[in-house]
Amino acid sequence: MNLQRKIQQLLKPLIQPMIAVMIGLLTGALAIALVGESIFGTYKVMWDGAFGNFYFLTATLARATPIILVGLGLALAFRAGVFNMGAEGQMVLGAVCAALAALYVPGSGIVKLFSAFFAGFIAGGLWSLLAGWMEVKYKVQLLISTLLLNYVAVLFAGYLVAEPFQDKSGSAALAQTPMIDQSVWLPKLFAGMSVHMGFVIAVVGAVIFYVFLQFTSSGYEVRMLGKNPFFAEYGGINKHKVLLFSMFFSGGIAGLAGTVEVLGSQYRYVEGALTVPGYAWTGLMAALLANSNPLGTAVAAILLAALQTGAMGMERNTEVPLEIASVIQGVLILFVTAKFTLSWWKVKKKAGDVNGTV
Amino acid sequence: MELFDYSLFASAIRMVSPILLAALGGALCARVGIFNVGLEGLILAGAFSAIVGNYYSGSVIVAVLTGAFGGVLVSLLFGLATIKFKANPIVAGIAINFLVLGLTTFGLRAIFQVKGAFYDKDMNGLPKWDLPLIENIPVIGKLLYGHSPLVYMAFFAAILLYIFLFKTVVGFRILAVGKNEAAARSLGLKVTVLQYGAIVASGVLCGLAGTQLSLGQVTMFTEGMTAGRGFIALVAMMLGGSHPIGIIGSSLLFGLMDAMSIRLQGFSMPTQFTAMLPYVITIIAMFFLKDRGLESQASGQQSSR
Amino acid sequence: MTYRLEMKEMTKKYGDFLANDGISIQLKKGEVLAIVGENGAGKTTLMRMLYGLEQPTSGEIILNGKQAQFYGPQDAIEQGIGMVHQHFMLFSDFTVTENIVIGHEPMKNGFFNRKMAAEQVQKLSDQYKIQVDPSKKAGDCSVGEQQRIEILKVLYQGAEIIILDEPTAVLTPFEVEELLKTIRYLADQGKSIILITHKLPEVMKVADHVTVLRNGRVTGNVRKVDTSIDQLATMMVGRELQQLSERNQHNGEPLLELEAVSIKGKSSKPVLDQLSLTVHRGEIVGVAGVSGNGQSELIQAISGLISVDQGDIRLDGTKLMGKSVAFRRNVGLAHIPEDRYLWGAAKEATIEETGVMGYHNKKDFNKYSFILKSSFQEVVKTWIDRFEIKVKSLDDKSGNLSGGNLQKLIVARELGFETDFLIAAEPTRGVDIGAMEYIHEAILEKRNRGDGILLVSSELSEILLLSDRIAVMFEGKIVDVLDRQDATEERLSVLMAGGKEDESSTKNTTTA
Amino acid sequence: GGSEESENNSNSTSEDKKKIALVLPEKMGVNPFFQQMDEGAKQAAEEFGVELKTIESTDHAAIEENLRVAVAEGYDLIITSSFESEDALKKVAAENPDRQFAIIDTVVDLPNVQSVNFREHEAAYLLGAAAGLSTKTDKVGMVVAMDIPLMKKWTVAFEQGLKETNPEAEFLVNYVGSFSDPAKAKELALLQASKGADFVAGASAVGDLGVFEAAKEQGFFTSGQDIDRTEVDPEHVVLSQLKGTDAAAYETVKAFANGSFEPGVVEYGLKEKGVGLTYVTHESKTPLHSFVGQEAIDQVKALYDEIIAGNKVIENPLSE
Ligand SMILES: Nc1ncnc2c1ncn2[C@@H]1O[C@H](COP(=O)(O)OP(=O)(O)OP(=O)(O)O)[C@@H](O)[C@H]1O
Ligand SMILES: Nc1ncnc2c1ncn2[C@@H]1O[C@H](COP(=O)(O)OP(=O)(O)OP(=O)(O)O)[C@@H](O)[C@H]1O
Ligand SMILES: [Mg+2]
Ligand SMILES: [Mg+2]
Repeated sequence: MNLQRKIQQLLKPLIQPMIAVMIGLLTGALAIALVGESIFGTYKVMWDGAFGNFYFLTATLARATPIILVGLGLALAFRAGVFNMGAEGQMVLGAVCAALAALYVPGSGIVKLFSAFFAGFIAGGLWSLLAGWMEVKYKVQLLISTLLLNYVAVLFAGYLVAEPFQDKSGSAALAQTPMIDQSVWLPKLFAGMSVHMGFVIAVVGAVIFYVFLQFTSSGYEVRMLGKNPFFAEYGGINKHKVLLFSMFFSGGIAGLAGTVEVLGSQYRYVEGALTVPGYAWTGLMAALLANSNPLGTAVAAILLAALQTGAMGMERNTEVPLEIASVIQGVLILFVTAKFTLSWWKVKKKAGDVNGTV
Repeated sequence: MELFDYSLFASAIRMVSPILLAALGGALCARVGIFNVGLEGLILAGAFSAIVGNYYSGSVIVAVLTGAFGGVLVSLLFGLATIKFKANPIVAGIAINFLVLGLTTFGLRAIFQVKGAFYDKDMNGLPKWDLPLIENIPVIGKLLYGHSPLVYMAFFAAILLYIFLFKTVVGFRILAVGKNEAAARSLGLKVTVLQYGAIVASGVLCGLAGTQLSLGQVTMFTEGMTAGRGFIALVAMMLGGSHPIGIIGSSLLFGLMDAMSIRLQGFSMPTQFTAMLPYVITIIAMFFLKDRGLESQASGQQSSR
Repeated sequence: MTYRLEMKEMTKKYGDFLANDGISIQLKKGEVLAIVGENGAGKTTLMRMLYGLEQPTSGEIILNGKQAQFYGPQDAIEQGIGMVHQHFMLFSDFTVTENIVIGHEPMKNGFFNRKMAAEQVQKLSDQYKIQVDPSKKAGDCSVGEQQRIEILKVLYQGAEIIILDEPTAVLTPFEVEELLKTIRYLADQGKSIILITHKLPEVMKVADHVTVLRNGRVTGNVRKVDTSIDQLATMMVGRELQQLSERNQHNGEPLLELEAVSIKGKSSKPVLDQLSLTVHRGEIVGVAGVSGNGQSELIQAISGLISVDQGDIRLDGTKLMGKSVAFRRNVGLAHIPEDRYLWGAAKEATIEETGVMGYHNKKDFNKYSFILKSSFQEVVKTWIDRFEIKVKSLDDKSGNLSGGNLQKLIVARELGFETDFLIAAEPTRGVDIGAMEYIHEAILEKRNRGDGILLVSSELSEILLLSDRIAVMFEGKIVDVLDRQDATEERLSVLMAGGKEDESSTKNTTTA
Repeated sequence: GGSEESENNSNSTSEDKKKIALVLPEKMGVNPFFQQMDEGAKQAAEEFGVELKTIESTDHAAIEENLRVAVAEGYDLIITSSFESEDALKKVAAENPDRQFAIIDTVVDLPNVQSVNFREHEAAYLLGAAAGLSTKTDKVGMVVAMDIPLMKKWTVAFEQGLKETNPEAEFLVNYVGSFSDPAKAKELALLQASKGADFVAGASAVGDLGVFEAAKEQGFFTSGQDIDRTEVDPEHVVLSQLKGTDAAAYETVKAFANGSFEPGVVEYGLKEKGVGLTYVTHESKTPLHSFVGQEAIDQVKALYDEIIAGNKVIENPLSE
């Protein structure tokens, strides 16, 4: 009885996402069938594209890296009860400042590397703090201001790399900074694979964040502020301080997402390279899917990245159009937080109870 | 200086109408307690289905209907996920954006056998209405003259929505649902029905917004042609406090700034800075409108927990 | 005569937990049935089934001789059942009228006829002698007024059976009187009323029948005229109640000192107006007053939750003005908040998390800024034992605790700080008499140890029972401070209503 | 890891047809430029009996990924395109020196890469010249996708051509801020028309359709990009600046199939007929509109002759 309950409890949170995955896959199957391709084969290709062998696995992890970090940053803000929608701007500013620091701070590679991390974190953090400060001081709603500040940040970063800091070497056609010296690059984890040190940073970050949130007193303050700000204030928690702190670190971590992309993958800031893939939105989804649990966010981020790399595999190897992947992804995510179990599971449980008593 | 002229304002009115329509749709959702970040997707669905309707029927009226219908279909999906299955509205909204982008691109391929954009020079766009009386109004006559019917419809819809929400019984109940869902339920109000109703209506409004985009402003469909307008609508909605009249104000502010930023491009300022103008001005405006739209924020915050 | 309502053998299971276990009640036309019982006895659950908010696991509901089933509140409403919830279900942005007519709005062509609605509400208000201001916003109404709105709403819906779940928990004595009168009046008009309450004197005043619940079962079903408070109490808690322990004599030093504290409000009248007050060691100072006269602000000003415009606040000689909440707590202030759900806990947090608030930075529970979970859990367990708090597990959500048990947890937490000074605001609101006993005893014990306590309560009996001195607040001022032996309910009531005992004479002299 | 797999694959490919991968840096849909490239490559693949797989990249990070996978999957030649792919190709090509690569529309200087470069600025110069000769209001506009350095190849050379043929002419430029926003592009064109421009060149990718619509509505004239767009609306789209990405892709595939593929830079300018202007360098099915007129075309042709003869050099605005 007790064991059964334990197992039920363990399985319960999995049921909903599984149903969502089923619905997503069924919709996809329908679309694939419409195009006249083999459903099973296509899904196999998708799976292979995401996890098929070590190479694809690392590619998935590489793609997950910025998503994890963005997700973690947002999760921190959500935990503190503020809805930070500004990850994109924070990430972009972090990226561009990290790139500039890596390029122009004098000194050895290691000095540049640290300054780049510092710059990326601070830039993202301050940008986010600005929204927090406007909220605390002037009651300017954070949800709107962060959304708006994204545009400003992206445009400003675009200006920096289109005008004063543009790469004038080579073909000089893109809005991008010059390439960063090799000594500042984050090392790849495996030769010839795209996953880099940033992934380790992200995972370690998730663990640290988890420990911080769950076991430290500051983490406790953040959580209580998110759960009931009045209770937090009553208990002696400095509401504004914790909020600003959370926003600063939230943006800072998003800034790190940009930083590791620059230092580990692109080796320069390229306009659009961080915004077009929608890392910020995917990170937002990861955080929400995991209910802002840091470890869950990391897992969700990897799964979302896998969906994307899987879709790329599908695009390469089948005639199924790429859009099908975004349809599958859309349907899947649409229902992934759905509470299907609410009625279905209950009915089942009742039936089980009756059986038990008879 | 030639920064301000009639064409500036006329252009602002044209460009603002899809945003206004969508923001009204978003406001309806917010009013029943559902924060809808899927506006972008809803508009895109409307834009695409309007083109499909137009292409097959050759009739603009049918196109408007199919445009609205496209918005409704997608909004029902959104409603199903958020109301029936209690999915997190923000996640569901983002999903809707992805989904519609994929579906419409796929649809371009499947229906029109093209990639990227569908354009047919024989396709008729929405007519421009030369309303006879309006032209004669001094000063603003010129601004209001010669727009597509959906432009007038957008402003009309705002006023209609205002009357609906604040003067009718159903509107009153919708407000009640948004303010305190638990209380509304305990009163025996048909909360779910009202929520679906609001979502469907928001689907219609966003569908029309899309129609105005694909058949009013231009006559074509291109992949991702909403280009972020859904998010601007979201901001306009929040800034306007989910109040129809407030939304007219916030949309117009945004449209005007956008139109102005285009004109400023000529004035030897980097275009990135001129393009920032609407966003910066909106942020500044928020300092004066602090308390607006708290409800929509609250709904957003709730879903984060 | 047949019963208007019968509930037979009602059972409700939450998982394996039996919230209601074969409960039966009967109710006639024009009758008031009181249901009493400890926190978590299953009163609310029973009523939720009657109102269609919960489906019974088994049992039947018979309405006017016919079996009835409710799938939702609208079914219940249609059949003439109305419920005034323990936590009001009001739309604070809507007017009183709108709140009352919602769901049955008068309309013309689909348009909401607000004018007619206001007239109808006024008529109803006159008919049942329930005073409200139809055009006011519900959020601006006092608690008592909000309650009247709820009752009018139910009447407007045409209810014949009216459920009132702990309606008096949040009312002032005067308002309670009014409500009881209203209940009686409604019963005389032929309405049937189910009243859930923890306050036995009210039961004795207004009920015809009493049903007592304990642990989900009926432990007593008596006519009012056949019973007494003591008997009811025994049926409720399953044991005799004890006398409060002796109060020892203490003439302590001044501990909390307020001097001319003022807070400007949004309106023209200040919220706190040159308020001065001293609490000594070994003393309970009760603050009586009709709610809304600045008590909340007084508490918040002392604990640092709102800023004070003028004046001086000292705790044991330390200036508190402009200091943070954390500072004040460290100097020696503990605080049982007046609203346990708003200030005192986070519903979504676990019991442990709710308990650890304020301790998380204390050095016994914090090492290298990590919270020492195990040592803290030890402490919480002692609280749970001492106050007999019913919890399933420390990881359960605080929101799942019954109100009484949550209150005990909060009281235990605040007493656990062992501070010299305690603010106890509405310490027993909505709490059953068994729990109330514990809390009162604990507060008195703290006093006897030589600590100072500021007791703010809308319950005059509580003030009279516990306080050494009683300060009466009116419109942001302390109008008088009475010693324990001088205070009577009548004298306090007059002061609370704004009248000075010698008001007429002073007035005369000034005008003369 | 990648090299191991390529070994596995190389024995299987030796007996098969040659395999070519075309890795596009973006999704094809948004840009006719890539559609054409795809078509050209496909056509050559069919004609010369090689296997061709087109891979679209969803975003910037996907480019490198796709290139690496193409290497791993044993494609004999991997063609990619555009500045966006430069970084990725540099990395991947350097790591796989035994593999052949080609990049269209930019230059990557590596021993195993063939670069196909376009001199669009030459065509833009001609278009500007034609505009300068045709305008009646002495006001000419251009609606540009984004204010990024790349677009200078269009704007600067166009202005040069315009000013050289018509020093009086005023040049209006506006930026859409997106490659796929026809509604905004249309507004910009309308704005330029309201300021008196009678010719507005479209250089906003998908947005050009919006420019064409504005022209139709307000009755001014416009031009398209890459392929002959005059067919869309012969009354208003009077010129088109051409860019033969199809030819470039076709030639690259053909050379590889015939074994004549060589690393290094292949230039496509006016001279090579890789870029051009309708009526001047290439025939058009639509008759020449009177707004431009044969006289103007003849004058532009003269400029064209000068350029191909090497007497006149149009600077690439990007190489300062
Ligand atoms: N939805 C639920 N799920 C699980 N247990 C529940 C639920 N609702 C009530 N209970 C449990 O049922 C028991 C009875 O609760 P109920 O609210 O009826 O008590 P009550 O008599 O109204 O208490 P109080 O005096 O505090 O208002 C409590 O122990 C409570 O924990
Ligand atoms: N999910 C749940 N699991 C367990 N118990 C629950 C749950 N939801 C509600 N309850 C219980 O349901 C009861 C009804 O809630 P209600 O808000 O009426 O509390 P209450 O105890 O009556 O509050 P108060 O004492 O403050 O008046 C509470 O006793 C609470 O313990
Ligand atoms: Mg109860
Ligand atoms: Mg209770």
